[in-house]
Amino acid sequence: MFSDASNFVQGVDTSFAIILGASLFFLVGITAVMVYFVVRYHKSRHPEAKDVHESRRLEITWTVIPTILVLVMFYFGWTGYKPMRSIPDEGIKVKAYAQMWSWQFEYENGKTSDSLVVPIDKAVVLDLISRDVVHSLYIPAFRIKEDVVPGRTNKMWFIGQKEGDYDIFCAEYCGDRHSYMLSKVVVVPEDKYTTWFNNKTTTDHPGLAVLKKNACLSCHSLDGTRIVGPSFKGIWGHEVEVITNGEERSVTVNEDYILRSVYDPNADVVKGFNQGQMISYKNIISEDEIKDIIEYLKTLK
Amino acid sequence: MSVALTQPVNFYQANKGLFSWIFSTDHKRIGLLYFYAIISFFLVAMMLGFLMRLELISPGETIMGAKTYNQIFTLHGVIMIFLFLIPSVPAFFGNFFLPIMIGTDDVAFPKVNLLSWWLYVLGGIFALLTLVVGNGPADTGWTFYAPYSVKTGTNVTLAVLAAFILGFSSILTGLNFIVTIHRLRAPKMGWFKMPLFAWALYATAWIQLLATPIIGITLLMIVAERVFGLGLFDPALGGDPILYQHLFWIYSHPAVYIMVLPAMGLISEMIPTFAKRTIFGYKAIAFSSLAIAFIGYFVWGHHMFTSGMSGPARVIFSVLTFLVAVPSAIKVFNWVATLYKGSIDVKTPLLFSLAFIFQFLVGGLTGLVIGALATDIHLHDTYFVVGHFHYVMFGGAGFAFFGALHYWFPKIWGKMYHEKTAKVAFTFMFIGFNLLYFPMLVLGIMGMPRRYYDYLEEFTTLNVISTVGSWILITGIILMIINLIQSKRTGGETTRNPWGGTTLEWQTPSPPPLHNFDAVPVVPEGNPYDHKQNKSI
Amino acid sequence: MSNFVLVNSGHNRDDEASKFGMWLFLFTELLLFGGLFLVYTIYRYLNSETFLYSSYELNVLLGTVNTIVLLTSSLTVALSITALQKGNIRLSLWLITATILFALTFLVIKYFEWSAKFEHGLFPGMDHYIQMLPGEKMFFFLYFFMTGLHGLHVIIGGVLLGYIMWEIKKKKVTPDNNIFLENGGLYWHLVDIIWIFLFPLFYLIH
Amino acid sequence: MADKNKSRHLPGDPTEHLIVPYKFHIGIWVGLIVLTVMTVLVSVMGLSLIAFSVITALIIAVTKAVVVANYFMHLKYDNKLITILMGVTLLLFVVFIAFTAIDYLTR
Ligand code: HEA
Ligand code: HEA
Ligand code: HEC
Ligand code: CUA
Ligand SMILES: [Cu+2]
Repeated sequence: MFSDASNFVQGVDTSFAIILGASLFFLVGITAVMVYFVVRYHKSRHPEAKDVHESRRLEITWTVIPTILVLVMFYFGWTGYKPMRSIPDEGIKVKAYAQMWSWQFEYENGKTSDSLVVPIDKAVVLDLISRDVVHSLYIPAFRIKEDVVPGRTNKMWFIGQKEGDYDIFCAEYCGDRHSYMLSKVVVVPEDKYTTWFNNKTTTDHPGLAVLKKNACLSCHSLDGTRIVGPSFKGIWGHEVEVITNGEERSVTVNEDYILRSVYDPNADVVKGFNQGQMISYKNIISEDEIKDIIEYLKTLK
Repeated sequence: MSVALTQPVNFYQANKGLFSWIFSTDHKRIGLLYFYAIISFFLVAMMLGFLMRLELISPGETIMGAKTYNQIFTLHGVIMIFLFLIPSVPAFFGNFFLPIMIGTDDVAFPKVNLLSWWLYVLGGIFALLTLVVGNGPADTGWTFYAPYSVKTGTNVTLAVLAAFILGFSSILTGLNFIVTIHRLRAPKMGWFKMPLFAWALYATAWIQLLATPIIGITLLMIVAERVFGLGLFDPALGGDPILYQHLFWIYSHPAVYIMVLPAMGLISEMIPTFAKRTIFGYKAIAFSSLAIAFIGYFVWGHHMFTSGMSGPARVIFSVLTFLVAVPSAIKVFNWVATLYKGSIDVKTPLLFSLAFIFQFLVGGLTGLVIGALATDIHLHDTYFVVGHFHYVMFGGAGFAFFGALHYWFPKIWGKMYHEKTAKVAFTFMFIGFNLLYFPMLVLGIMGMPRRYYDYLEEFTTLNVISTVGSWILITGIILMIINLIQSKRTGGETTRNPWGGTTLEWQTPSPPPLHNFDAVPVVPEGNPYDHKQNKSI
Repeated sequence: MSNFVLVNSGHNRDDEASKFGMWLFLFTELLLFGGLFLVYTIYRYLNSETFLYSSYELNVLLGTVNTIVLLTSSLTVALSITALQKGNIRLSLWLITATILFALTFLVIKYFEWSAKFEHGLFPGMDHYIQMLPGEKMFFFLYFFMTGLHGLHVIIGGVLLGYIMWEIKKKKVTPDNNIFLENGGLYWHLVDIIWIFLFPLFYLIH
Repeated sequence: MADKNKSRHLPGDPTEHLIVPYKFHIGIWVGLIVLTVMTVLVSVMGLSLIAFSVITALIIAVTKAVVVANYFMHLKYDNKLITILMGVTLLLFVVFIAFTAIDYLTR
């Protein structure tokens, strides 16, 4: 765990070691003294207690020393943290989109990916954007974490210093599948990164690409299992029971219905599912893209 | 003004029947009503904790689905905090003992006291209603962060209303205690003759009074937001979810001191009694309570270090967080010094007190780790934080509560508990507790986030150890409960002052009579813990 | 049962304690609104222009009249305490009645203000509201929330004063034992103080 | 403290309460109305200095509140303790706003 995966590890781990060291010292010391007193002054050994009221000297000592110590701890905490705020102007800019319950990273050339691929030894600056509730992007190996708050753009940056895959967790509770909101940072050599960065072709069906890009699949499966929303398998042309304004009715899944489901998901709520989970994608997915989705859904028999 | 020589009618016998309890304005009865309610909620929430540990014994689904798990930890947190720990010590021990310890026969406003009990019940009912109506209990975590708490379909509104009502109950208790302490101390009971428990309650009461309104109004805003379907923390309206977090923690950080200060007061009572000597540094302990209460108002931002808070704000909050540790340190040092040259009688309450000191140290020191900016960035919202707060809340406040339950058991019920069984139960609890929560600290350092229903393979071993710890802990707790129930029914007789305590509650019969004393209590000269001059009692 | 009396008993009459308790309660009320003022401050900072612009929708004249009505009611309640202390029970009752009437006037004026806003569809969720800019929405949400909560306090205060009148009639509250009225008065003044701040913050930020 | 305990069993004790005369209250009321009219004028007449009018409005509001508390609520004649505690409460309130504002202002 004490590897140098990012430029922050050293600062954080140093302050950690210092605070932990002082803490252990006090924990062990105080416990030992306490146990010693209990044994030494047990009533069998020390039948007559002696009153000691107070000692100004002692009180001052154990007020002043801890005060100094905690200020030292603060200082190291502060220096370990400061570089995280000094975000460089230069660097690879990536937009990190969070939504229930997936991550999506958008690069400067428009390329999107569900994992964060970065070159080694280069500064990477993330704009953190939430599409629904508060999430938090956490990379334990890099010792960094920052909340992704709707309505504002927080920033975070790092330099990956060791090749490899590192976990990304969502650290702010965000609903049912919070613990599955995982991804990876992949630190690769510069040249590998460049090839990856410039390769924009995919073999996916265009509809599937849209679904992946917008993280629809974190709630809708393609194989019939129920996650949070209804599975996409075989829905095209089927009758579904929906609740519209509190009344039940049955509709056939067609172009109109899909469009409505994506742009105004709370208008018809599929029976047995919860309203309010799915957000409206009105300004996110274009009508053309929805056509692609529909074409793709038709293929899922 | 004659002194009754025969054993007077105690407060249980003075009135009979259900109504003589639930509409009683006697502070002792209200205290006991609180106790039974609090302990029931506690057992429910413990069961939930136990279920969570079972689920976490292995990755993937073990016994329940993700949604259920989320609802369970929310309910666990809400009950533990709002229905157990915040009222536990003040509303039970405080109600029962504060008037006796300062030598009066009731709190300043007995009817208001009854009202706050009924509000507590109402709040509890609301919390329980979330289980049965609508879409089930809230799944937001006890922090109710917007906007998730506004979006989810579960019974957040009810849960939030429950917390709101419980807040009012807490405010009224605090108000009552402040006025009681100001106005009703016995003649000669000067401020510095008060037992330290009363000091702790006094400091706590100010937090209850002045911090709780903020959470009240914040929760109302959440309700408004859910009722109108749009609201004050919604970016689409020009709002900001971060402001919710500020408001929530303005209350909820001071609230953690509502939980621990009275518990510290209990420790300050028990240690001198069993060390058979006066407390070391009476004034330092008394003033450090006030200092903790005061500085505690200004550190709330340390829960939000990763929320994108501004640099200067982080610095201010971090520095103040560290400063609030100093008065806690003063207390710990004074307690340990009190053992010096005592004549120590190792009874169960003392064991709990020593365990308190150890576990509070672990909890407090881990608090320092997350109070530092760099390390909190890494550890925020991981199991390290879960470990930290269980150490302070359960290992600290909870253990003090159990210790005091043994300490005052003879006074409250007039029977003595079985000492050997109590010690065995304590041993199980101590070992189980540390086995349960220590691994969490390590898990947090390794990076396991909290509120995780499922986790990566590499975290399995420690989770298993933790779950096994919970079984040992349960064994201890069940044993303790059985022992106490048994002792209450068939335990040995006790005297007025089985431990040789020096504070006023030991001058009255066990259990106390309706108006608390059978003779005008004698306020000791000097400080309230002077064992020498009170030998005669 | 024992036959001695503790001097300092929670069951003795203690006016000083009652008043102290009332003040403590007022502190909590102050902080309850304090939370809202905090929200107001931050949102006003984040949306300063739209707040300014929205405040023009409010009717300064009605606001001013209401401020004066509340101030006057504060006067009458203060006078009623003096009257009771001087033993002039009839005058005291009249002054409390006047206070309650002012409270009603305040509420009636508020009612007209609110209904005007309703007609313009400014209430959260109404059609005009939905088309407003984010900051404007926030302004009106806060306006309704804060004046609504304040109105609730006016109602509670009025009912409380009504109950005190009844107690005076029943001779439970007397010239010698007037702490209940004093506490009622304290509550009423607090309601007034809160309005003293609401008024400039919503109506006068031109 | 002990001395006070004794006296409070004499309700209506003339030393306990200072009865504030009617005229005095009416005078205070006139002052408050004048202040109210002043704020409205400052704001409506505008002087079109935005910051200026907000600050004056608040200063006047604070003055009014202090007057109401001191005279209508008898804070001035009451136990000093209440005034001190009121001060603590207001201090907390100010700190709550100030610390939160620091976060927003220095972002
Ligand atoms: C009883 C409850 C209680 C108590 C007493 C405390 C006490 C402290 N807490 Fe804790 N805390 C919680 C309950 C409590 N906490 C809860 C419930 C949460 C999580 C909320 C949530 O998110 O759900 C939390 C979270 C929490 C966080 C946020 C973590 C995060 O989410 O990122 C922080 C950060 O600063 C923190 C710090 C502290 C500190 C510095 C103290 C200090 O007061 C501790 C002081 C004590 C000591 C330091 C030990 C004694 C000292 C000595 C013997 C002297 C030697 C030491 C020195 C050199 C000074 N706590
Ligand atoms: C006083 C406070 C308190 C106490 C005592 C406890 C006690 C326990 N808590 Fe606590 N916990 C919290 C307060 C507390 N908790 C809070 C505030 C949270 C945060 C919630 C949130 O994130 O929103 C939390 C979160 C939390 C989590 C993290 C959940 C997550 O982030 O995913 C976990 C995980 O293991 C946990 C476990 C436990 C366990 C195993 C116990 C054990 O101590 C329980 C052991 C005891 C028993 C198992 C009961 C034994 C009794 C019986 C079996 C009944 C028998 C009946 C009779 C004899 C009549 N708790
Ligand atoms: C956070 C979870 C979530 C995400 C992400 C999500 N949905 Fe949904 N979706 C739901 C839920 C829950 C329902 C059922 C309730 C409803 O109709 O509102 C649903 C319903 C639907 C339906 C109607 C299904 C039926 O069986 O009638 C369609 C079509 C749909 N979603 C498409 C999408 C598309 C396209 C995306 C991505 C751009 C997407 N969803 C993203 C949760 C989600
Ligand atoms: Cu996203 Cu948790
Ligand atoms: Cu805190």
